[in-house]
Amino acid sequence: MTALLKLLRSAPFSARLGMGMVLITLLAAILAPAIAPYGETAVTGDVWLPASSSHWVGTDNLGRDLFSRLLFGARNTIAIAFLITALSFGVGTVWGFLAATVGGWIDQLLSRGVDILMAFPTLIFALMVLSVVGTSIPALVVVIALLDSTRVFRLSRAVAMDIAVMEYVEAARLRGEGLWWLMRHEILPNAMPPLVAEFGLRFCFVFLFIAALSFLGLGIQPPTADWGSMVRENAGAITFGIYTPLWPAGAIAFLTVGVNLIVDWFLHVASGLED
Amino acid sequence: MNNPLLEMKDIVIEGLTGDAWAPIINSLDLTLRKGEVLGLIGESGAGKSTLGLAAMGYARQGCRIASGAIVFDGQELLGAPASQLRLIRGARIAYVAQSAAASFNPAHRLIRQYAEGPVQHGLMSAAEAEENAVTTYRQLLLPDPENIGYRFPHQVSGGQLQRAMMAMAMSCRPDIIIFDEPTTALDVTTQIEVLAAIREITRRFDTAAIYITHDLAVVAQLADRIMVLRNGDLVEENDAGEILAHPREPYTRDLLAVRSFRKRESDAALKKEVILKVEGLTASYTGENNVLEDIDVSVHRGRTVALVGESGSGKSTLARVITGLLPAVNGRVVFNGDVLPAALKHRKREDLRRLQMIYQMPDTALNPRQKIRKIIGRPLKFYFNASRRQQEARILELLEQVELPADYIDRYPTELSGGEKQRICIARALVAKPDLIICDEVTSALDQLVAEGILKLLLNLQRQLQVSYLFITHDLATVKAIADEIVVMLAGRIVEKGPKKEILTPPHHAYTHRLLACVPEMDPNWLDRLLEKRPAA
Amino acid sequence: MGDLRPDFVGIEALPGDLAEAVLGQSATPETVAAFRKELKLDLPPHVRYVAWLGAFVRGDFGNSLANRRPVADLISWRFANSLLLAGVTALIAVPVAVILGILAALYRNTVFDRLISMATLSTISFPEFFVAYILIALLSVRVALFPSIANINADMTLGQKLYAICLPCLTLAMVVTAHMMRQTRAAIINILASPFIEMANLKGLRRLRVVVLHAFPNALSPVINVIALNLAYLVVGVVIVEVVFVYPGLGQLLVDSVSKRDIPVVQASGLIFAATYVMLNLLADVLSIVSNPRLRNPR
Amino acid sequence: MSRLKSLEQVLSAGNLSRRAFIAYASAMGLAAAVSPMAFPSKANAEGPKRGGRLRLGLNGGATSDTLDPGIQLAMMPQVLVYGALANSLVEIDADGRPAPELAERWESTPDAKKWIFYLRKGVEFHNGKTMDADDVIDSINWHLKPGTKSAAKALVESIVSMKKEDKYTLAFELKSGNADFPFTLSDYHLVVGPQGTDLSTGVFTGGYKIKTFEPGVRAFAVRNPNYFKSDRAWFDEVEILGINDVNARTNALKTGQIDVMNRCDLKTVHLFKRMPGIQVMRQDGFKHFTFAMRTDMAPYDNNDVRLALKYAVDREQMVKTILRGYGRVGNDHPISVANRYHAGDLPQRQYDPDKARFHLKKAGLDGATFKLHAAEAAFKGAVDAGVLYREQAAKAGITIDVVREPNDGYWSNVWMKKPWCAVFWGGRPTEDMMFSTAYAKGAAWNDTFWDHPRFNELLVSARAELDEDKRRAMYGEMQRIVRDDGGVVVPMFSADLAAASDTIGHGKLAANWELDGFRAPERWWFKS
Repeated sequence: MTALLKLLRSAPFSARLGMGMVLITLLAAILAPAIAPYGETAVTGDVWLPASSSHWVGTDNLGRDLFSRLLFGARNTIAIAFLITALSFGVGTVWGFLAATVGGWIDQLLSRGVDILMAFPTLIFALMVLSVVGTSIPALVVVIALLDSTRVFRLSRAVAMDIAVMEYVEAARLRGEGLWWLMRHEILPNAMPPLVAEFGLRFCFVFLFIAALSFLGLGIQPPTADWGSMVRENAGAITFGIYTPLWPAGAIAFLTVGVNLIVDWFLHVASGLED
Repeated sequence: MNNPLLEMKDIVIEGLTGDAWAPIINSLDLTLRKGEVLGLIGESGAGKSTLGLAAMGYARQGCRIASGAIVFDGQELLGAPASQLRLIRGARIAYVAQSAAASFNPAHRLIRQYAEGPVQHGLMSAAEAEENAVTTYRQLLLPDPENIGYRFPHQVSGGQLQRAMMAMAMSCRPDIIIFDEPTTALDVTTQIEVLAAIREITRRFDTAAIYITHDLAVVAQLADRIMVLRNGDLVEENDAGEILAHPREPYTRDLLAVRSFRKRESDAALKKEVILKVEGLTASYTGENNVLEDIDVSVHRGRTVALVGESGSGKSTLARVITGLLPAVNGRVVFNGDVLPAALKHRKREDLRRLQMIYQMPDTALNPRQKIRKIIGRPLKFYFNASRRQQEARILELLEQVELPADYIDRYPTELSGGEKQRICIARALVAKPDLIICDEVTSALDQLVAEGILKLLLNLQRQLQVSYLFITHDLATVKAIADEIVVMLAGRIVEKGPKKEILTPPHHAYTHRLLACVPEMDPNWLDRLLEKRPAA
Repeated sequence: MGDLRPDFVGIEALPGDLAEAVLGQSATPETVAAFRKELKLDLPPHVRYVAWLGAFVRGDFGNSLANRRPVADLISWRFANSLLLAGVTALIAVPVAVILGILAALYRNTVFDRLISMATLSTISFPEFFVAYILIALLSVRVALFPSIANINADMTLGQKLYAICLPCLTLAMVVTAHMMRQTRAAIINILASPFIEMANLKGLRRLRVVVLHAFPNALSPVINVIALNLAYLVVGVVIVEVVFVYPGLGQLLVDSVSKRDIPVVQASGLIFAATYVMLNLLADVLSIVSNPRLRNPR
Repeated sequence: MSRLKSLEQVLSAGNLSRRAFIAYASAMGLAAAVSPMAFPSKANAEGPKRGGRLRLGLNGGATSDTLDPGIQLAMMPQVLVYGALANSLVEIDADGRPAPELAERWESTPDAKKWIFYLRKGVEFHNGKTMDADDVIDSINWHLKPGTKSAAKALVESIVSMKKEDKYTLAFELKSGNADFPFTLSDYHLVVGPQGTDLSTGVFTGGYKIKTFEPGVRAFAVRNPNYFKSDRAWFDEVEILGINDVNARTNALKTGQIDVMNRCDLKTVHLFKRMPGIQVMRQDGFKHFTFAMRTDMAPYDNNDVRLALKYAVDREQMVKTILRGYGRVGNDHPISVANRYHAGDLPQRQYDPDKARFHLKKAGLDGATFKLHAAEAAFKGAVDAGVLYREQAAKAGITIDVVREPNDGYWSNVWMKKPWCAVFWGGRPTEDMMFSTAYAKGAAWNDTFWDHPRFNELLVSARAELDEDKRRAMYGEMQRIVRDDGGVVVPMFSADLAAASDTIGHGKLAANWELDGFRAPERWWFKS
């Protein structure tokens, strides 16, 4: 814990900035019900009002308070994207580690299977599956997580391959340790830095991906506030010189940039530790 | 003599640890005259490479030359603009790195990399430079000098590559060459060729050199003057002969005395039961070419068998076969009277416990994310199902046995030095109460003084616990120190084996002889004598 | 051929079939039955799969279920369009990304580097369709430089086509350039930590020469791989951009066919996607091998 | 396209020669975007003017589209086939009345069972053949051939026999009297093509001939010089682009890449109206949204439950929120103001929580929960409408549980299966068609499974009634019956919004289908 604090204190400006950005977003998400002036779906005024004292950043395409929607959107966007990413990492790393640790035909089977899955564009695949199972949030979470886990599989397999040849893993094998121990105690802790970094990046990808799905009508369904859908719902206004959609898009960029800044620093630190 | 070619005064170099700058080199002075070879010696962390690079006005990432003066041929290098430094680097001061394999750009042919310096410095045309390269290759006795330059680095052997790098360093005919441990990564037999090449360069072109090494015996062959460094401080500086003959400081004396100890012969006299018997072992990675051919080795209880050979001789493969990582094609391994199943997964936990292993690189042999408590405690739990309290008691006992403080129990491996890590590895092996420990080059990654400590520890433990060692090494000094019996391997076969005394006393097998002859001795004239005896290659 | 199965099974698993999907609310039981019979949807899936596979092996992609036109006709010109869009984008994006990546690595940690990395970070931080809308708003509505839809057709000359696809190209280029540039920079910086780069520096070489001639050739393999991935993405993953700009490419066809359950079209385009992906990866592997002297020149 | 606009201004001010303009415009690559308005012709400045290329950007195109008049499912082929390439015997005029097209006139027996149609003479198909009665018979039989998938099959099945009296006279005998038979023949499926040809090749009698048809993407047609109407089909060329994304359509119209778009974004239409150079066209047609209850299932078999739910919806708010004001409130029956016999005197049902509560109590279902199944596939905003309904009903103490269904398979798995669900109706141009399709006993799409003897009786007699006033009374009564007893909540009729460049001229817009009854290419023109 103290080591973590020390690490945080040694962070460069860019990383601190990133942490600040993520922290603000998280606070907004957590405190949304307390600080939002209006409800998530309450229609409170005319459509696309400019910023004013009653609507800090104006209203959206249905006359809902954009600021409140941004706060609730943070909640939904982060929660859903986090859930998806966590699930995809859960699945991807277990299979990836398994493939790397066991090797042989199991590795071949898993890798080729993932290759086939990856050869089909993710978006199309998601479209197909979602158009079958419907676009409820649980379905969205499971489908995207499983599709995304192919990429996690690749990374965790590659990382675990490097670790599995280390002598401390060999030592554990020679001791007679089982597969689960090897994966859980020998490989996982050492695979954490690249995986954590990838987690940040995939997290960003996930909510951009949800935004893309929303664009095609298969993402998070209205009236749930989610930044991607908010951009989509309001995007038509841009060409009329109304810049409302810039806010949710800005929020997405804000969080993405924040996460990326932290990830950059984290990767830097992690690579430094290896030296 | 004339003015010094290079004069470094009051140099302070700092390194970044965490977010603070800490000194690596404390106020050192260094002078180098034309044609002089200066040896910089010290253990890792002494700051010798950092000092050597500073002579070029260069500091690695995370280092900075904080203060002092570096005057080369009348020019101040410290604080000089990059363009000025660029004119000097490569052209007037050249650098030879420890690992030629890593320091050659894998994407370009050797001769292109040779020519790059002179052409970029505007000294000659590409054609001239290539012609020049061939001449230099010939002078450094590289085979096929006309064509070797047109190979890629990975197509050339380690010793040849190291010589090619020296040739490259010579390409601009520099005034100074900095050799940074140029032979450390090489086998003893190859080391000789490289040393000969350095001797050739410094003598023929009257080039000044800074020779950085941790091996006093090696530097003794080349240097006119030696500086002994320790933790960024100068310990002692004197003429080479003087240092060897009359070391003033205790530290220097320790360095000189390294590995002069011998295992007591009395132990070796007693015949004991056979713990491990390897019979007619043949092994292969691909199923076609055998890496091991018909190996027979026996290890007795409480005794040490040293397995000697150059890299690629199959010693480590033998260890893998014995441990079950690589199932043998033919032959069998008898351990404590039972034939062990060939594959690891078929072996009983009890057999695994009684056969432990220690690795060459303690860095990679310890999981950096586990505390010592877990590293040593896990086998206790795994083999003996020890409770938390039993584990703690036993770990503390072991830490004492391997001469480490008790509070290390809650440290991570990264917080330990190399030697300390190796002691943890030994503790981890011992905790299983093994009958046999396979030691795979356990000292070769360590500084000599540290290595000596490890060897002494291993010997003590053997006396106390009657554990047997199968000791794999390429270093004959180590063999001399620790072995009861010696097995010499070459290209997957056993060349010669027997009690230590027998093997080390002439007449030797030809290969054993060559190995022994190549071990540097603490004698400034050893290299000259050796080269005189050898026909020119 | 192994790649075909998942598509087929995947689509087969969709509830409802083409008849219902096409006819929608106007599907009466009678017309649906007629539709199915005509399209042989009433046969069991494995029978149809075997028949389709047989025809495919003979080079016959079959007919679209929806409008009974040959799938090959339906797909070929759209695929050509997708390739045109991807090709032009790649022509712009790859050199720009590589050059920017090299420059960013060269001037690492300078204002220039930070500026580029912030710029690329922001472009990948926005949803693609948003980037597209912004470009339309700026370059098409506000300043009438480019058309806002890229509805190219066979009657157009190449010049007209190129003009029409300016904005989609720009959108895609911005997105993929950012990815490729960041990867190129990272790969080069990774190489810059190698001992041979230190060696090159100590030989007194210029920084540009060190980065371009010493670091870059060794970073080629990851860069090639990332380019291949991005090109695959360009060809197959441009659905969103195609929708925004009404570009008649393969992605839109596939989305349409999935929603209409037009199995032969989905299978054929899925196959093309998979083949493109595999080809590009293969190409990347081959290029990686060619660019690696170790593999090119065995001992 | 402001740059182009200013260029045009320069040109019309006479500062730039026509030749120079073209050179400049094509150098900019804008040749395709040059509107014909840049070159004022000598034609009179007010009325319709011949020439130009009409570029329509339409939502509702799919790669599965065909030119087969039997399978016309999407707007793009509908506008193409019915609006540009082909004609029916009868067309619907701007006032919703049947008007002669390929038929010059018609007459019927008093029971409306036998009809004689006199065909226009000298009408030529695109392939040069002259149209006669055989072609008409063949074209109608196209929808009856074995294995047909035609959606018009049900329509033409009411015809017992077709007889060619002479080359240009055709006698129809119907199963039962149908005063609206001319309406039936105006259906967009029932276009006429040459005898013995495949009707899906696009050869018809219309004002334009097909040149290119790429389903879902683009269709291109050029003017038919031999068109039999001289005051129609004003454009030289018609290009229809499939643009399903509403923002893309909007942008394309704004930047002058298309001249007309359908289905404006309700969210931006008020901004669109303010833009110079754009006209927004509103049509109050037949399109309506319903919440259909299965009257054969509890609790919806109890009319008090139905009435309770009908009183529990605030129609005004629905129109305001879901349609953003672009629509009209419904009166729980499917007949639009655009229909001829719309019962304007029928009192509008108001939102009345008290009455709702009363009826629910009467049904003995206080505190019951009603599950309303909805998906966006039902109609745009259906889920929002459901949520809104829930809140409105809550004020009457009625609990509605909105069940969101997957879009996919909505029509096969939810509609006509679940007891209460949201439904989209495109509407029908005649009362008879609408009622017969969805309210008559046993009708295939009777999604309320409603069976009202008086209604069913009226439906048959009104159909055969040729007397206007009697018909009006009958249909009025039927609307009242559906309103008070039927299984549907009809909260709103949705208006169609299209937009066009203000260089487009048009007359009064017909309400039967979007874009002037699908006939924009035929009826509209570029203003001088």
